[in-house]
Amino acid sequence: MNDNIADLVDSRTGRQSRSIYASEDIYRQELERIFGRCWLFLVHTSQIPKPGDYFRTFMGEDDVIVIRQKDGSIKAFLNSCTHRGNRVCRADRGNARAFTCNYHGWSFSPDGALSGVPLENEAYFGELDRAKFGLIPVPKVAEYKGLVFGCWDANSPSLDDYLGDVKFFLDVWLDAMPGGSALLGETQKMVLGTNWKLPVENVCGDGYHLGWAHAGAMAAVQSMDLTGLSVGNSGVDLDGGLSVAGMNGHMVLSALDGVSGYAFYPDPKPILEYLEANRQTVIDRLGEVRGRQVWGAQVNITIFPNLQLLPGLNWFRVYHPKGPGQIEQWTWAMAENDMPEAVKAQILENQCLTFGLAGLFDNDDGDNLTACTEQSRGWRTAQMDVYTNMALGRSGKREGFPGDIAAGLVSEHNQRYFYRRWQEHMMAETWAEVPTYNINSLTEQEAEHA
Amino acid sequence: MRFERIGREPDYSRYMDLKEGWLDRRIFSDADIYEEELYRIFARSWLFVAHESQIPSSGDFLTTHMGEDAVIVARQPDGSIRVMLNSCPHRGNKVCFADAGNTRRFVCNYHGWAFDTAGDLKGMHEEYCYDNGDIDFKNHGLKNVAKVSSYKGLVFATFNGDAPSLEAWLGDFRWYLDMILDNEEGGTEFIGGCIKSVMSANWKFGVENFIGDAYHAGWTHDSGCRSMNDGMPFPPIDMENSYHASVNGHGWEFGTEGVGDLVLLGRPKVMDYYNKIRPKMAERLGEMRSKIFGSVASASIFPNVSFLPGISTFRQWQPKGPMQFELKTWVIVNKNMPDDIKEEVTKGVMQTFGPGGTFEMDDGENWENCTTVNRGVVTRHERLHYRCGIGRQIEHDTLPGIVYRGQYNDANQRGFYQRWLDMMTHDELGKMPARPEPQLGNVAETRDLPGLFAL
Amino acid sequence: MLDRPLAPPPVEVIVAVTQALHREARLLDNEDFEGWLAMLGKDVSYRLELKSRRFRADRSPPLPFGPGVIFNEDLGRLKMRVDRLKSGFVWAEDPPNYIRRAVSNVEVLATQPDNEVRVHSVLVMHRNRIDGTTRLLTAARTDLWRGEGQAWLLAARDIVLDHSVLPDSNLNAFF
Amino acid sequence: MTDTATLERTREGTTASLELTHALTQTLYREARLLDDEHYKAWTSMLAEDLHYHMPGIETRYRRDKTEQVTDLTRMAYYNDSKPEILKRLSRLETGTAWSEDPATRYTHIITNVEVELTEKADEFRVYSNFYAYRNRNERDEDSLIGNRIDIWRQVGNDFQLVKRRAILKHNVMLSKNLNIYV
Repeated sequence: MNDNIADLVDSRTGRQSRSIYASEDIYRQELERIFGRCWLFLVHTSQIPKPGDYFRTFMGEDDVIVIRQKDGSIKAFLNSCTHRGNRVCRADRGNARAFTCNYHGWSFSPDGALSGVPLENEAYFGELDRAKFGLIPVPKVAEYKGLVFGCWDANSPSLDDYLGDVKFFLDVWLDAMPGGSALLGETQKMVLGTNWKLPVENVCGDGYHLGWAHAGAMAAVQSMDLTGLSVGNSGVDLDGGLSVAGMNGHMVLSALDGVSGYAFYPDPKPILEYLEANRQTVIDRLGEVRGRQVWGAQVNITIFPNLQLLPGLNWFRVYHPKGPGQIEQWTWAMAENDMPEAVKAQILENQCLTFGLAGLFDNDDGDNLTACTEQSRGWRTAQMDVYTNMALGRSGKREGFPGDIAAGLVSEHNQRYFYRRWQEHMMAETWAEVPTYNINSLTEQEAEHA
Repeated sequence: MRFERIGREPDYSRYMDLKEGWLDRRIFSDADIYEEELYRIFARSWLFVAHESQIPSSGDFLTTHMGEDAVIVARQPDGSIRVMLNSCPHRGNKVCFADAGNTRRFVCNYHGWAFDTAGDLKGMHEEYCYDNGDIDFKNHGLKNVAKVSSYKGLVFATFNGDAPSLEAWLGDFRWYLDMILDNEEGGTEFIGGCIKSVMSANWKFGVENFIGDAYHAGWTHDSGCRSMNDGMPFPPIDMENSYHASVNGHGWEFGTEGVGDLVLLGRPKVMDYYNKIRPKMAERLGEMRSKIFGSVASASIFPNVSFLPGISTFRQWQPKGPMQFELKTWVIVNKNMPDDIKEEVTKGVMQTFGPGGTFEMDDGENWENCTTVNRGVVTRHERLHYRCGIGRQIEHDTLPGIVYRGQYNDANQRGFYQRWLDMMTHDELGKMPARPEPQLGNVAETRDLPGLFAL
Repeated sequence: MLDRPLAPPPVEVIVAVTQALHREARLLDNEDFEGWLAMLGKDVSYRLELKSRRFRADRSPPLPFGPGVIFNEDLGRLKMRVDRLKSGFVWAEDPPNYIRRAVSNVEVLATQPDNEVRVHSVLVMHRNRIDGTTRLLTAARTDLWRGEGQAWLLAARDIVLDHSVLPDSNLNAFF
Repeated sequence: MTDTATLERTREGTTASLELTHALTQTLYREARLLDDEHYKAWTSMLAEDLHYHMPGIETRYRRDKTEQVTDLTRMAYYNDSKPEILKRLSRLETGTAWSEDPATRYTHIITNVEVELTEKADEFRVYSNFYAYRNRNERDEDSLIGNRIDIWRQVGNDFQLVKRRAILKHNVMLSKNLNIYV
């Protein structure tokens, strides 16, 4: 399989075999080597504020419960009873003092301990070693400024090292304002007949599709009062933004105008006032570049493998794989806690207009992703290639920013890095074989490679 | 018959340690293991196919499945019963699309090949188009299974010509089976019709639940117990006088209080009926069995039949892939019961263990989640706990089989998975150990019903 | 919601409102969006929510801010959505998806003021998609309709989907 | 033992008045909404004391097979219930321990093709209808039950009570793990 994987992707020329979107075998290996190895997003601390608050999610296809502990820490467990394997929790979220299995009534406390066994004396004569039958914990759970991640692999780098340079951009949402960040509202869940990598690559780097695929949505929002904001990505504007990669597999697209994230708002006034009023605070906290240029701009951040957050546009999304040809897409709205309620309300309202389940933009993407997946399934098509070779070899370092950077939002620089990271993980037997590269460790050869 | 597969030959013993009391979850979700089960278990076991009362007259038939193979079960003019593949030897089309009925011929829709109820090819559409020598009618009938046999109304069949006799297969479990099949003069019958439903669960979860899992009843079915018994919860279990008994992978868990299942049926008239015949039952079956009948109890016949003595539901878990089965539900009653008692039993079963029943509704949810949660690659490698009551085996004067004291136990489940492992690892069934060695020899009450024959 | 008003509206009103619902479904099926917009009140509120599953006994307070809103529209924003559909650039709708709406269980209940009625109905949306498959969406609707002259106009609609995970790749459709 | 006497169509051309048709149609819709919203107390108040609620289990059989599958009450049935029996089933939900109903299932009953007829009894009416009942639970569990119903409704004051219902599910194998629903 490893040799095979080596042939499937060539990130130097920007080529991928379509079989990576269709093969069942490759998918199984992804579950093991990518989802079983990487740090995966679990929950935002704002979603489970109190002890006993829990949130159900997936790590790959494994069903997990993430629970706030009495001491305020967060733990995660497989959502599966150690007795017969039944799901112990079937609600999406809530607050619980215990999780009790429907089948035989074994109950588990929020710290995962087996706390109750019906008829323990009658049936087990008190001989059951409870300590051995707690819920199976996710061995590593860590938080970065509100974002909680979990990882199955004992040999993985720390979350801090895993994120590496991308924290520079994450902080633009997580740490711009003193109050920190939050996710708003319920989870919007949708089934999409696409391989999980296609939506990731779409948002991690594909500025190219915007003007075409979303022409209808653009036409509709252009009837709004844009108050003269430059979107910067409906044409090729090499000065308007950056494609940043080379950060341990994480990618960022960023406009540099400090306001374009709110370009699609019918009435951007309240948010512009908020930006204006707090601009200096953010510059003081994050410096001139991030405070003036990035905060408020459209920024797409992709945390490898399946998390994407877009401060500015304010949507936050996780893709859960469900087989090679299907995902569940979970979306929330993002906000800063310092935002006035009216601004938060506006964010929610505009999310449902643009990137919610029935959003004007979102409605354009689903069918493209689905068809790309389906068109890779045929015996002949699966042997064919697809290309991410736009603007090859035009990247480098840029003052004030981390990463290997290509100019503008329309290039395929980030996608190449995404598939390269995918290949590195798929070929590595263990974490030790997965290269680490942040800007400072990027060799010349690697820079050229990109 | 020997089945050879080209696929992998894993060491199945690494999926469980029954002395320690654990199972690997992959046996509930892995597609390769499932394929192997179809060959090694379903193609080689004696499988329940019908109750004789479902096809009383010559030409009566029903269709069912043995593993995933579709078969026809048909009553012959001489009263015997044949079981054959429901597939035309010409192009493989199904030849019978009905669930049940009466016929003289099974005629294929495609080219009109016609077979009698024994499966013999009798003719076809435009027969003249075959030249002499093109076709040998004798060798192009519906493929009969290797053996058919019946025990007190229950008809079993097997694809395996080397299978031991049905008597040996059931072994001393017949001592227990007689409690439902022979507790009254006249034997048993099925109520007309069959209710079928589909669950996204592995077939073994249903079987193991009925074979020994009294433990789930008080919890899973708290709501069902309370609704059927005027708000009272599941009755306390007398761990001294209740048992698990396992024979060759079949199992029966039971109390000896005589009323528990009858109470949960929620039909006082049925309870009265059994109490009335109980003295006679004691004469037929002996004191011990007349005390067991009607108690809190459940049972399974290896590999895929289950029933509740007293509650009278009788069911089969038909495998449809590693993560799906089709559940067929019937009601079994004594032939000599008056009509109004039969009606009470039928209504009681459908109110408790039909798809809309107060008990059944909670089971499916559990089995589905036990199965589907194993989609996760991390989850499916975790073990499950099957150790309950592991040290409570006893010798009992009256009760045959491997007997454990105490109804809350995983003993029968361990017995079932031991048999599963035996079949998965033995190429020759003859070399498979009896578990345990027969204790009763020829069970005195065993008798043959007309229609018994073997090919 | 359980309380039935003592005096049901006149049969004529119930028939007229039921006809309005059927007409509305037909206009949408035929993609006559202008015709549909004309059936909406100027102050129309149009909402569709997706709720997470919680245990019945869960006492935790509702989420701090806003529910899982998929549509939360006024007339202007609905017009904006229609503008997009009519822009000619919505590739996901070209060739068109065939949608058939079955409206049923139309219960018309009296309310105050007199010229308004509360209407419960259920909707099955049968959506034959470009990929050849059919998606079925079912929803319960609670409406407020207002009589203005001869016409009945939709003043408010709350839609609750039966699904917790949307089984389709987009929602280019109105319920 | 068959039970067809009051369900069979007795007279042709006994179509009910517009008002009556309308009132019964609204009653069916209200009943469906109560079931959707799990208002079972309110629903059972719409059931007559002498109710008979029947949903037969139907096998696939050849046309020439004259076995009476629908009206023979001695055969297997999903429901063959009196009102107390229905109440007994529903009492499961009041125990607080019906684990599989928590979190709740989401239901929609779609009732259509409503026809109302007069019967030989002045206060009882025969109502034909079709149902499409959709269920969604857990993440993506979903199924649809489709079939037709023949009811007898009795006028009691200004309201109607369900006296008889035969609901015929058009499934051979029910494509679901249970039937936690009334149609």
